[in-house]
Amino acid sequence: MTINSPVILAVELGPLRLKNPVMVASGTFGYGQEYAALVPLENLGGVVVKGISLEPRSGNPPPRIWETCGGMLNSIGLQNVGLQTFLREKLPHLRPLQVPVIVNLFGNTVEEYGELAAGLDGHEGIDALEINISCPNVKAGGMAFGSDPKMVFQVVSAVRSRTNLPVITKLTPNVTDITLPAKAAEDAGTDILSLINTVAGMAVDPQTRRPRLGNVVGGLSGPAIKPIALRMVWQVIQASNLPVIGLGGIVSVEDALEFLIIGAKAIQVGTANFVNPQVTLDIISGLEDYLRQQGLRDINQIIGTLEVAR
Amino acid sequence: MTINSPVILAVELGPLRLKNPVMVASGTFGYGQEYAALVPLENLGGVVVKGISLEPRSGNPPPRIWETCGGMLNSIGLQNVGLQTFLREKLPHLRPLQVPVIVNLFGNTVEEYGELAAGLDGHEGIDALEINISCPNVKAGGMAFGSDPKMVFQVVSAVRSRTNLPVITKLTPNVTDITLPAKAAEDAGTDILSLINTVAGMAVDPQTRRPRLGNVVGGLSGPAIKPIALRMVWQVIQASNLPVIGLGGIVSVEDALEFLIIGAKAIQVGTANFVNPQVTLDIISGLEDYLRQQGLRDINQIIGTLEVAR
Amino acid sequence: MILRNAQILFNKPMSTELYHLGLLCPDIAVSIQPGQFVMVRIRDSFDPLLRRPFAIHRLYPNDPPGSLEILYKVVGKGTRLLTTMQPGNSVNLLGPLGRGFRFPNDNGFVLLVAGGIGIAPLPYLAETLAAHKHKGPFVLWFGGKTSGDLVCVQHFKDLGFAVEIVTEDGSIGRKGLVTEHLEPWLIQQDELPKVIYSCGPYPMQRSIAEMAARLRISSQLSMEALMGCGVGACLSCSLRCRPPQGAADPHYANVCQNGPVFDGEEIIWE
Amino acid sequence: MILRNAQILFNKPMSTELYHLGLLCPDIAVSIQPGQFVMVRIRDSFDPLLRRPFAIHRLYPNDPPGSLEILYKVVGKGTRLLTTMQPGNSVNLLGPLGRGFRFPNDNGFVLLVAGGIGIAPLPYLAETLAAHKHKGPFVLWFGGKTSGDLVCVQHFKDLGFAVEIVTEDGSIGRKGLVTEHLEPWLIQQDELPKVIYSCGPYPMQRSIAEMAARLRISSQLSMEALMGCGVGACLSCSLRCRPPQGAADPHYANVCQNGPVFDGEEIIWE
Ligand SMILES: Cc1cc2nc3c(=O)[nH]c(=O)nc-3n(C[C@H](O)[C@H](O)[C@H](O)COP(=O)(O)OP(=O)(O)OC[C@H]3O[C@@H](n4cnc5c(N)ncnc54)[C@H](O)[C@@H]3O)c2cc1C
Ligand SMILES: Cc1cc2nc3c(=O)[nH]c(=O)nc-3n(C[C@H](O)[C@H](O)[C@H](O)COP(=O)(O)OP(=O)(O)OC[C@H]3O[C@@H](n4cnc5c(N)ncnc54)[C@H](O)[C@@H]3O)c2cc1C
Ligand SMILES: Cc1cc2nc3c(=O)[nH]c(=O)nc-3n(C[C@H](O)[C@H](O)[C@H](O)COP(=O)(O)O)c2cc1C
Ligand SMILES: Cc1cc2nc3c(=O)[nH]c(=O)nc-3n(C[C@H](O)[C@H](O)[C@H](O)COP(=O)(O)O)c2cc1C
Ligand code: FES
Ligand code: FES
Repeated sequence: MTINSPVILAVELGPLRLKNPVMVASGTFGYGQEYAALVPLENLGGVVVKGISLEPRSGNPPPRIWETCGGMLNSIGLQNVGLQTFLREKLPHLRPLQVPVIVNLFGNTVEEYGELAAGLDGHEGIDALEINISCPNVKAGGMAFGSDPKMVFQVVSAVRSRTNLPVITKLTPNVTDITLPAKAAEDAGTDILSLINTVAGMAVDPQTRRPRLGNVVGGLSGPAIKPIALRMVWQVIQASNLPVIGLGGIVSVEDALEFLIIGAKAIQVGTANFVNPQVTLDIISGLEDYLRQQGLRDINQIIGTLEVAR
Repeated sequence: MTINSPVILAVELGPLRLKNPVMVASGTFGYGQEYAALVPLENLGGVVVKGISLEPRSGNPPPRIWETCGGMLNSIGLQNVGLQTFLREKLPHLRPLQVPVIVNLFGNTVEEYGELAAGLDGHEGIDALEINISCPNVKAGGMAFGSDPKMVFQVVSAVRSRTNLPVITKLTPNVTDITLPAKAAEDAGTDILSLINTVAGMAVDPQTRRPRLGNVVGGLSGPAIKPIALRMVWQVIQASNLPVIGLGGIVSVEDALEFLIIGAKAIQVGTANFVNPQVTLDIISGLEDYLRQQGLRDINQIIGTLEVAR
Repeated sequence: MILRNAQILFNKPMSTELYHLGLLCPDIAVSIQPGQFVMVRIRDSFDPLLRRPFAIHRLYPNDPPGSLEILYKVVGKGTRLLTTMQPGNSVNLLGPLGRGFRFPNDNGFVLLVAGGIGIAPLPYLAETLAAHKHKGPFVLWFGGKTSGDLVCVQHFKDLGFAVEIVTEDGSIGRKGLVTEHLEPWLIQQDELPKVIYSCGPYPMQRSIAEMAARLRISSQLSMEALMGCGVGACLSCSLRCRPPQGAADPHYANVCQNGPVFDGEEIIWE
Repeated sequence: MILRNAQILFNKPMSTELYHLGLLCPDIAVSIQPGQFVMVRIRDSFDPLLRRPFAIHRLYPNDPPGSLEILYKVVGKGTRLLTTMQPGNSVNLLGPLGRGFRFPNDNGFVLLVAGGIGIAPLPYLAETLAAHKHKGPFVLWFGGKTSGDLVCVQHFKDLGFAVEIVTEDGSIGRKGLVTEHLEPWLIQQDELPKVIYSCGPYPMQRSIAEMAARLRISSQLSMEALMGCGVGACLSCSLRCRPPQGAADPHYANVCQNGPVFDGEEIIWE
């Protein structure tokens, strides 16, 4: 295997085919345009846009982020332009690109999830839907959807019944047993699972004795949470037959490899985009280098190859 | 308030009185002797010793730790000398010291917890028991005790009925709703709650494609988990009337203050002892400095003073 | 928008808290405008995690070509770490970012206002305005807690600015807050400026905006917010603003993208 | 056990991977024994989080007084970071830690064995043994992947050691592994040493222990393990050992406390 031998990075996740397993995570890459000067979107395995709701949302009062050791808390409050503006103003920029576009969506009720799925269905340029059942920073209901398997089943069923697009269900880590919502989503007909969303957290300013976030509690992301994410992805992979997208704290090709080796078919990069906007490009070329160094030619030869001595 | 005015750091946690709110966490300070050359134990608010079981345990196969971003994973596997050796060889060194000694304990069954409590009761030099219901790295049962409120109730009841010592119940963060085990422990008669224990996590070596830990899954500790710990302590404080000891990722006086401000009556320092063995001394003097700088004279004037705008 | 390693040319303390950081980064130096900023990754590690936003203090086109200067104040973990960096080390820059100061065609009275570290973006602005050949007068009002905060004053004088100083402790100049002294002074001038350019803490910016509204002049205020990405991707850096034309509801603007320089009238003050 | 900031005196690359780090730390220099180690906090940040264990390579009692030297190999995040530290910076040391090499009263044949970076603790050991006025012969067997791994050889020669070199690629000395060549050579010697002192990778240490058992000599092996605390408080650094006298079951020893130097016979090899 020489330094230039071609290697294959393409992966299949049920109905979704990606030219490589490296996507950008919802909420960390805007609607795909913001980083376009630095990251040719067509080089990515996929782009997941900021979560969309039926109506526009103005989000939480600032401050909305706080840096922690190896991570950050956010309580954006799911600010977004709403379905109609997304379709009218954001999607047209993405449509011409040769990159799978995945629309992340969330509702306040089960019905809203269904309506959103219907509203997004049939629009050229959308390749899959990702259901956010897990955002921990919306006060009413946000916590409950993802942590109650019955609600997960309802939400995923509502989306499944209103779209023919591949459906990804994105799980929250704020649960005792991650395999239960995973199973519920599988039973409700999701095609793919992605995890993890942010871990609920908090910070306080000792000088003012006030919470650091306007919303008090927010979601922790970044390298600090990677060991938690990896453990949960591994639990889900052992419990489910569905393809899994792993994310949470990935900042390097080594991190991406950890998720692939335990069996994730693809990964998403979130917070690391802020630290190094070109990190996804580095990871993609790092995967190629790794394969060559290992004398392999196809990324699928390393997916799910964890060796557990026992 | 001048730079030398005396300030009061003493706190009361139900039946437990501490000269200051800064303790060392179980498993990170051995049996109290290991750091004695650097930390006069009598300066501490309390010493929690490594978890004790009825019989000695040899622990998990190495490797037992792995460093992560801002944290570390451990799967020590609750290695310990066992009750009898503890009483015979370890306690006599601690007994003469003017510092509250808290014995952390765990069993494989509800009955074992009760027997341990009985075995520790009545020995001079033990000031409280801390029940570890939460260690995530023992394969059989370890996860279940702490995450099932019914089991928590049984374990705490078993201990409560066999000892007159103050009982602290130490909660696991690996649950959907931390207030449920907290309530169960309260109902079963615990005097104090402490949280959090480690967060279940995992890491993989991309070169060997093996888990970094002999036990595959381990417990994440250190500054990476502080936001999670703080959020959970806050949830428990709002839901319970018991005094709460906050821990998880504390490395500085600012961190300690965050826990006290949200209402923890005391704190424990774990992983940070490895990074800076004298961190507890720094935190204690830092608390004094903070009080002076704020023009206050008693640490109780800042406990539970979080201002939430609303 | 460019991502580049920039070599540190110098890192000089001006006081215990203020440092001049010289960086070699021709690609950014050639395109950045007054009031725009860069996001700095101080080192290749994840503690601290996020980039830190800094304005461009001055450009030095020839010394060496493509060098730029940041003035930073030590306030926390990141800036403390920055003080340990030495010539030869490098930092990573993302920029130019944001919308900088706008220049009206008017050639009259140029008024700048700075509070504390708010002086940071003004030298580059002042040089650019001076180069625009405004008629003048050129005036900088500069407020600080104490005399040590008042750096770079000579540079403004060299550019032809009159510098009016205010300190909270009265250790130099007028005593009190800039905003107390500025309005009475302004009213006594022969003419009013069309625009006030201002950078400083939130309460000062609010007072400037209110004063500008009373005097019916416009204000260009460089605002701060906690930032995740610096490019409009994360929606962290919100500032409540009046609805854009046509829209009904007030909305959150992104300081990094719609600002950092806002027209005082856009902002809904708290 | 002492906790001290130590100023960096020098930080010199010996090859792309190996560095000599000079530190000023009189309190530790005065008390540390050959084979003991220090836990180094490379900088005041939490990434990397844990301290890194390093042996003492040499002491320099007079140059300046109280200085010590570490030989480190760049293998990961912490050691890579260490290469960026400059004279004038400081690191934080915890030490002396662990149980070092023991010296029998015997005055005969002194045999040291090093594999790769396992050379690190041996110069200080060699100096101490030489000062003990052993009769000799003094021999170092030193194995590496390639010639570039073989640093400090001259220093051992200056101390009166014969140095036998083995490289895996045969670029210098014998070709292969130390453990292949050592036993046949030993058997041909007039006498056997009472003890073999060895530091190197796990498989080498195991071979040395097995050879020592065959030849009925004892071995003192400096072992490695991932360490949390370095002082026996966390039980991370386990090494499976034979039961201590009286006890029935094998147990996990702490490398940081019961070692890092173990008698080869104590260890249960995997
Ligand atoms: C557009 C813009 C331009 C700026 N230009 C300058 C400049 O030229 N010179 C200068 O000294 N400062 C400037 N600041 C402020 C500077 O970014 C902060 O002082 C710096 O980020 C503090 O970092 P720290 O790690 O030392 O502080 P910490 O308090 O430890 O930082 C913790 C977190 O809060 C953020 N933060 C803290 N204070 C501020 C602040 N005032 N504004 C935004 N984020 C903050 C940090 O970026 C970090 O994410 C500017 C801010 C903005 C938004
Ligand atoms: C008692 C003792 C003495 C040592 N003396 C020396 C010495 O004199 N010179 C030298 O170059 N090396 C020595 N080592 C090994 C040295 O500690 C590691 O190479 C170093 O910790 C690697 O850190 P890193 O961040 O560069 O590597 P990373 O692989 O990024 O480190 C990740 C984690 O693994 C640990 N680790 C990695 N390799 C080792 C190892 N071989 N042993 C123990 N922990 C490891 C690190 O401490 C850290 O916790 C010694 C180890 C021990 C136990
Ligand atoms: C600022 C920010 C905004 C986010 N917005 C969304 C969102 O709209 N929908 C969603 O499903 N996840 C959202 N997330 C979660 C991320 O997609 C991702 O699951 C999480 O950050 C963990 O990955 P990371 O550690 O790589 O960032 C957001 C995360 C951040 C940091
Ligand atoms: C090496 C290690 C061993 C531990 N052993 C125990 C134990 O025996 N019993 C227990 O209740 N908690 C144990 N813990 C958990 C700590 O007491 C503490 O709850 C956790 O590490 C979080 O705090 P920290 O982030 O300050 O370390 C251990 C933690 C570590 C790192
Ligand atoms: S900092 Fe991310 S949108 Fe402004
Ligand atoms: S490193 Fe903690 S016991 Fe050895």
